[in-house]
Amino acid sequence: MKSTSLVFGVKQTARSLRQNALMSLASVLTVALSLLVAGLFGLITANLGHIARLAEQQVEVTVFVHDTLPVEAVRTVESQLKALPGVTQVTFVSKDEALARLKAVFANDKDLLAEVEQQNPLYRSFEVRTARPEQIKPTAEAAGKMTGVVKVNYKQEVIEKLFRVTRAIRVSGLAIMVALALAMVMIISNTIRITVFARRREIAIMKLVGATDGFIRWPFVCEGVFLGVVGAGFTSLALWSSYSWAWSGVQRGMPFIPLLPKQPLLLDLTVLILGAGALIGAIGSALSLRRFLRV
Amino acid sequence: MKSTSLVFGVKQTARSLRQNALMSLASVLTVALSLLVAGLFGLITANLGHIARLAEQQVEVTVFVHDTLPVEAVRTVESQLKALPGVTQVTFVSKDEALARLKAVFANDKDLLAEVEQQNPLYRSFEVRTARPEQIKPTAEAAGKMTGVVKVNYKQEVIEKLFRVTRAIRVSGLAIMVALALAMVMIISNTIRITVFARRREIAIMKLVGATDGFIRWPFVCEGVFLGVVGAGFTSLALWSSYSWAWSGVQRGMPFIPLLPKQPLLLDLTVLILGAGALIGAIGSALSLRRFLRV
Amino acid sequence: MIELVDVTKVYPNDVVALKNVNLKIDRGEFVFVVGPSGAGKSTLVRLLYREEVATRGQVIVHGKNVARLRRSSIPLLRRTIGVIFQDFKLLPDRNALDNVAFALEVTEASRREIRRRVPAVLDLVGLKDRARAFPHELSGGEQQRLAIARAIINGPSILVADEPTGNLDPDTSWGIMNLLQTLNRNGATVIMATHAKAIVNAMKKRVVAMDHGRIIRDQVQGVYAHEVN
Amino acid sequence: MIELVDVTKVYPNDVVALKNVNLKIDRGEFVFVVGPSGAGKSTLVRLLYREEVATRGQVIVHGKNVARLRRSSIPLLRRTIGVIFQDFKLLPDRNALDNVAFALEVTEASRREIRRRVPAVLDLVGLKDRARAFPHELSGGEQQRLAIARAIINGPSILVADEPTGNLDPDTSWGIMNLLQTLNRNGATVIMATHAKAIVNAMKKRVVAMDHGRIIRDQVQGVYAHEVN
Ligand SMILES: Nc1ncnc2c1ncn2[C@@H]1O[C@H](COP(=O)(O)OP(=O)(O)OP(=O)(O)O)[C@@H](O)[C@H]1O
Ligand SMILES: Nc1ncnc2c1ncn2[C@@H]1O[C@H](COP(=O)(O)OP(=O)(O)OP(=O)(O)O)[C@@H](O)[C@H]1O
Ligand SMILES: [Mg+2]
Ligand SMILES: [Mg+2]
Repeated sequence: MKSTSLVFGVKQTARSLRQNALMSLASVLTVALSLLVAGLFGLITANLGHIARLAEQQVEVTVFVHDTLPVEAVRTVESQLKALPGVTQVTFVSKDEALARLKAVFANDKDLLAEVEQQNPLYRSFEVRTARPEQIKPTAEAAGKMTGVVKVNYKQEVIEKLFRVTRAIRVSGLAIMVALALAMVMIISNTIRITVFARRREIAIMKLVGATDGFIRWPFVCEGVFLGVVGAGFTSLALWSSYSWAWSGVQRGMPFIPLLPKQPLLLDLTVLILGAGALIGAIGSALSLRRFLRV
Repeated sequence: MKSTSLVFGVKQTARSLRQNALMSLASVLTVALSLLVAGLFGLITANLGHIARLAEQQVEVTVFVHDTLPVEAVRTVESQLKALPGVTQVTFVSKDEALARLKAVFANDKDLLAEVEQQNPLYRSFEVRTARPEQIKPTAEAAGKMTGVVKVNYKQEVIEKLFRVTRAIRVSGLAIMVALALAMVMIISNTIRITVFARRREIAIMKLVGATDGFIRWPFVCEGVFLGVVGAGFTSLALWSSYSWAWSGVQRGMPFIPLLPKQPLLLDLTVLILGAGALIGAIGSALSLRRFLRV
Repeated sequence: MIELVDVTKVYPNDVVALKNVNLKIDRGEFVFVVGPSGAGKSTLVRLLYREEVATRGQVIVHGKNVARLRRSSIPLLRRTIGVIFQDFKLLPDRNALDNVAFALEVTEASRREIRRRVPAVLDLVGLKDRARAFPHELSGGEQQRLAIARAIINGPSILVADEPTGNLDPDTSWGIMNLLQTLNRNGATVIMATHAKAIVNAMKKRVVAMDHGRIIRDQVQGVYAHEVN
Repeated sequence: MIELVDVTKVYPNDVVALKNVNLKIDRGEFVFVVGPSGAGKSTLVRLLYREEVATRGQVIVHGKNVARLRRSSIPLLRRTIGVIFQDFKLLPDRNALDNVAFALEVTEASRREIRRRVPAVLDLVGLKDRARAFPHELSGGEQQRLAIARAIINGPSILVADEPTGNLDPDTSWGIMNLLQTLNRNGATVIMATHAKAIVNAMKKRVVAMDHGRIIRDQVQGVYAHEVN
């Protein structure tokens, strides 16, 4: 491609955008809105996934050790626990600390607490966390067989509920994201198809005057990329500001909900969206053109 | 409008759809996808709202009564509680039942339980539910002042967290829904605008031959309604089957998640979507035409 | 019937297409408008059916100033004026039959009426065989004849023909001219912008000659040009 | 240079536009193609630059069967053939200058070349003043001249003109004819479909007369028609 046709391509893109301002605007808007919807749900899915992961990581096995077990043996249990596959964190809870926690939970139940406080019936324990939720059960079983361990606690039912819910969130979130992304790609390429269709006579004329397919395609692809990128730009701005807004809102009002930090999330998403916009614009234009180039 | 132009309108719509098959298909697809996205998130928002409402209704005030209070006095407390504004449910919990519940919670903590069981330290209580979560606090305060009441429990912090979360879900769900609906209306009307733009020369010719605005508008509006309704039809089918699928999936795998029953939800949504499709199609066409009718 | 009073037309890009034009055409006249390319012939006729509006001056048709017409009355004006556009202006997504029928449909004619008259008019311009063809499937001359058919289907009281024989061979051209003359004899006012010297010279009708937006000659039983050679 | 061997063209809707046409045109000839509306003149010339492909028979241009050309070679063929389309086929979103420049741009001519030649050609057809106007802002004749300018800008070795004077007044028509003749003298083969009897008769060039898809007369130094009257 010689420089003339490059210059021509750019000039032609600019002209076409100007001449078809209304159509261009409509297309940009459609692209922007479509990407916005997809991006928004990308953010939501990412955060739900994050929350689900954190929730899963909260799940722990509590390993109680006998009151009579000497400190060295307790140490042994600790190192055995740490050696188990998948174990990421082992925290020791002393008798006093266990009591303090109980107090916190039953803060209103003074009578019960008074009773318990007289002679602390609570065991020393280890709270064990694993990398992946599936490792909870084997860890609990292994811990149960260690010497000095009285009993092992883990809320099987709750864990399973939690797993099922988080898995459902992940799967459906991803499914919705994919469906949405597909839908949006289709909407954008539909829009491009319609704009190309509206100019099929022009395309035919160009071919009759001796233009090659590539020569005609080039400005259209430029235009597609331009529309895609401008749309994506608007989208990124909107996502950036709305996520920042939601993020500080949640930080202030509901600090217990752990949202993903703004960066690198937003940066990644912006790159993704700009790329998607450009790509859909380019490919959409090129594909839509094909049938009208057969002149 | 005479019958000729009615017949003409329908004929013209059919012709236009046939002649611009590609464009029509693209438009229908865009409408369908847009409505699908909006509808899907309508379903999700409705269910999240439903779950939030149920969660809020789970919140209760526990009113403990003195062990020494005679049964008749307990009855009086019960009827006083029932008479409080907003109270929907009052359940009596006997000493034995309270113990049974404690056992369930501390199932693994045999030592503690044995101790408690020797002399049941638990009070008789009433579990009181209110119609709206804001009524929890006044109810608790009123109950505290009743004779024979030892203390009143309600998890202030949890409740407030819950409220904040459910409110956030409701507000953001609704906001996303509205934004989405707007975005989709814009996408659809953009699509229509582009298709009308593509035929602006035809419209000008019609006017020059002596057609009135109404005469030209009518087939376009018909076409818009047709595109809208067909797109909405596809959408409804897709929503209907995907919700049914998700619903039975959840029923089977996660029965603890309370989803809204399929009917009348889906029926309402279908009516809404068909209406929206037709309306956007009609209004979109009519508005898009305006500037091209000035010939 | 038609009167232009001191009409000037300046297009948005500052092209002065008509300069102080005065013209009066009576009911039932047959007028040729001639002049070199770009003289303002098409602009002149476009004012009559209000495709364009005069920048200055008045255009009076059927006794009314067309610039002052209410928006809703413009279609009514246009239905009384059959126009053969220089560039045909056929509807690309309708076949020949429907293109002609359209001009009747807009007047809310009955379907019987439409079924009766459309084929008759197509026959008149020699397109009976091509009734189902779309404009892009027609030859240049066939498109032109289709445009003519559409213009006359309504029995308009004014017929504006902008270069109606540009794509027609002499024989077909004369056929069309006879048709226009018949319509004229039946009462229609005919205004025809044309370059067809042979036709103008042979017909001996009123000739309005234009150049650079001015009327430079208005002659009863005129000729295409006063030849120098 | 150009040869049609037993060419038949049937359009998709079963219209037989050409029936067993045989024609040979040598390099540098000037040929008029005449005949009534719908005779097949435009179809004939459309085969040359492969807007249409013959249903049967061979169309040979520059020694090659155009039906057999690879897809990528078609643009190269078209660049050697300047076409004045009967319906102009101007690009509606480009002004006059850009419409002409486009035909040079597709050949990847240098920008200097474009800036030099385009205004010159516009001047040649008398459109220097209207260079910035869009097609819809041009009169019918101006559009036609713009189409002519675009066709000749490349210095094509074959010039196909389909009714190039249909919207032009006699003076301008003769100007264009002189232009075509000059190009012809400089080596271009000119094939012109036309109804302009006066021009055909005056030029005394080869005339190919068609009717109903057949060549009914092929005459060196011919006339528009053998008049009966
Ligand atoms: N694309 C097409 N599809 C179907 N039929 C066509 C098509 N193009 C032309 N025809 C038909 O083929 C015949 C020859 O058409 P052509 O355009 O070659 O005529 P022509 O000699 O150029 O006439 P004119 O002088 O009116 O331009 C006509 O009857 C026309 O209706
Ligand atoms: N829409 C427009 N915008 C701007 N200028 C225009 C427009 N239409 C016509 N013109 C210019 O006005 C002048 C008169 O044009 P008009 O179409 O009336 O000429 P004409 O006499 O019909 O010519 P022809 O015989 O070539 O059709 C021309 O110079 C033309 O370029
Ligand atoms: Mg004109
Ligand atoms: Mg032709």
